[in-house]
Amino acid sequence: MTVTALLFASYADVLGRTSIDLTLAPGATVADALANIRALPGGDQLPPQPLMAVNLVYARGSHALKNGDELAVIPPVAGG
Amino acid sequence: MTVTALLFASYADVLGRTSIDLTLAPGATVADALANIRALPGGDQLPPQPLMAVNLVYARGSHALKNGDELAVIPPVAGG
Amino acid sequence: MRAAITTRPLDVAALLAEVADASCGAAILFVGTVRDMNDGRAVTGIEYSAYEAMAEREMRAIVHEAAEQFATDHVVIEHRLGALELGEASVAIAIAHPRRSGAYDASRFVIEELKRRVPIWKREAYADGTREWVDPSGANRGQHT
Amino acid sequence: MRAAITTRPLDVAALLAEVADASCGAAILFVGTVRDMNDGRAVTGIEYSAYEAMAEREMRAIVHEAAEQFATDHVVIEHRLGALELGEASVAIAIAHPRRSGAYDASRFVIEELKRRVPIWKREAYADGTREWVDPSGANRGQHT
Repeated sequence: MTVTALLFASYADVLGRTSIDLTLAPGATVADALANIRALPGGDQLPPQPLMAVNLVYARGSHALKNGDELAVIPPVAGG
Repeated sequence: MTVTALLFASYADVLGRTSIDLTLAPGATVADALANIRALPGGDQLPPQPLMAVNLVYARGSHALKNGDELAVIPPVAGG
Repeated sequence: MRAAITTRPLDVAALLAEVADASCGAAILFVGTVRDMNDGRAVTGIEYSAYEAMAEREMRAIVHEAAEQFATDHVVIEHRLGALELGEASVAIAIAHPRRSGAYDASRFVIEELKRRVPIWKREAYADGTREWVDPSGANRGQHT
Repeated sequence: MRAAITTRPLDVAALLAEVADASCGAAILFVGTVRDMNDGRAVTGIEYSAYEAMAEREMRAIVHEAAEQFATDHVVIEHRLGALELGEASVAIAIAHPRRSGAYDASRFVIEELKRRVPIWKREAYADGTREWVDPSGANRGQHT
């Protein structure tokens, strides 16, 4: 299945891109997707457990992904 | 000595006036002045210990008045 | 730092602009307005009056106390007097502060002190045609009609 | 109730007017602005960016939570994105409430939740020409340059 991963702010900087199309095995979780992202150049600069969201909602690493999901890796937020 | 007493809001209503010139003995206190006001028609409707001020500053009953002081009897405040 | 009594409508946006400063990351504007209900009675308007010289003196004292206690010079209060209609602003307090916690704390301090000690009074007009001096202390409730 | 992301300058007085209601005796406007100093460094401007769809969703959720928790429908948030100069408003929160304690508590709730969970980021520009992503958590301090 295919999942789109979005990167923002400092995380987009370290990976040099703002989105990645990931091809994952059926049943893959948010943590699995993160491991794939971490294997990319610059991915080792992500913190061990960044905030993640699936389809605009914060999600845990154990969350099972579905084909077409929008995954986001969320740097420390700094609004206001 | 002479002291001007100012009345406001509900206290002006019960005494039917907004200021009173009081003639007091030398050494008279705020409490003495209040007793004079309370003896006027309607003065018995003032509470036992209203807030008082002398020359724009809150004052106790024991405060000694001076000739020309501006005394004020202050109803419960309701600003804001 | 400024405190003023006025009979004109309050320009609350101007107060916020007055306290704005590049050293401050937070600004808070508190606006007190005339409510259509009080203690279950339908209110049609409020008339504010004051011992003006003392009220301005106390308001200035509160501004200075807030500035010292919360470490900001950017504090302004205006209070309106006269006959106000529903929804009109009776008081506005603008604070700017380097940090938001200081801005909230200073704003709350100013309004609580203003309500506690500034000699201002209000007479509410009710839908049934009566008017009554408001006594927030409740000490003389029912005495002033 | 409303929450919005915008790239235009915030019209904070309009937000206050938007929440005004005759049933409310208190209105509070919180404005976050760009400070000229942060952590001892001279700041010359801030660039805000966001995961816009999720940020608006979280802001709407916060507005609804505040409305339920503090019993008022009169809650509006706007957050600006893009390059902001010193003193410009990045966020504005307007609350009207029947009573001032509810207005203060709701306002504080909204800004704290916004800072805790809305996916918005800021990159400060400093007087020495450098830029840095701000990490209020401090977890990655020094990592992002």
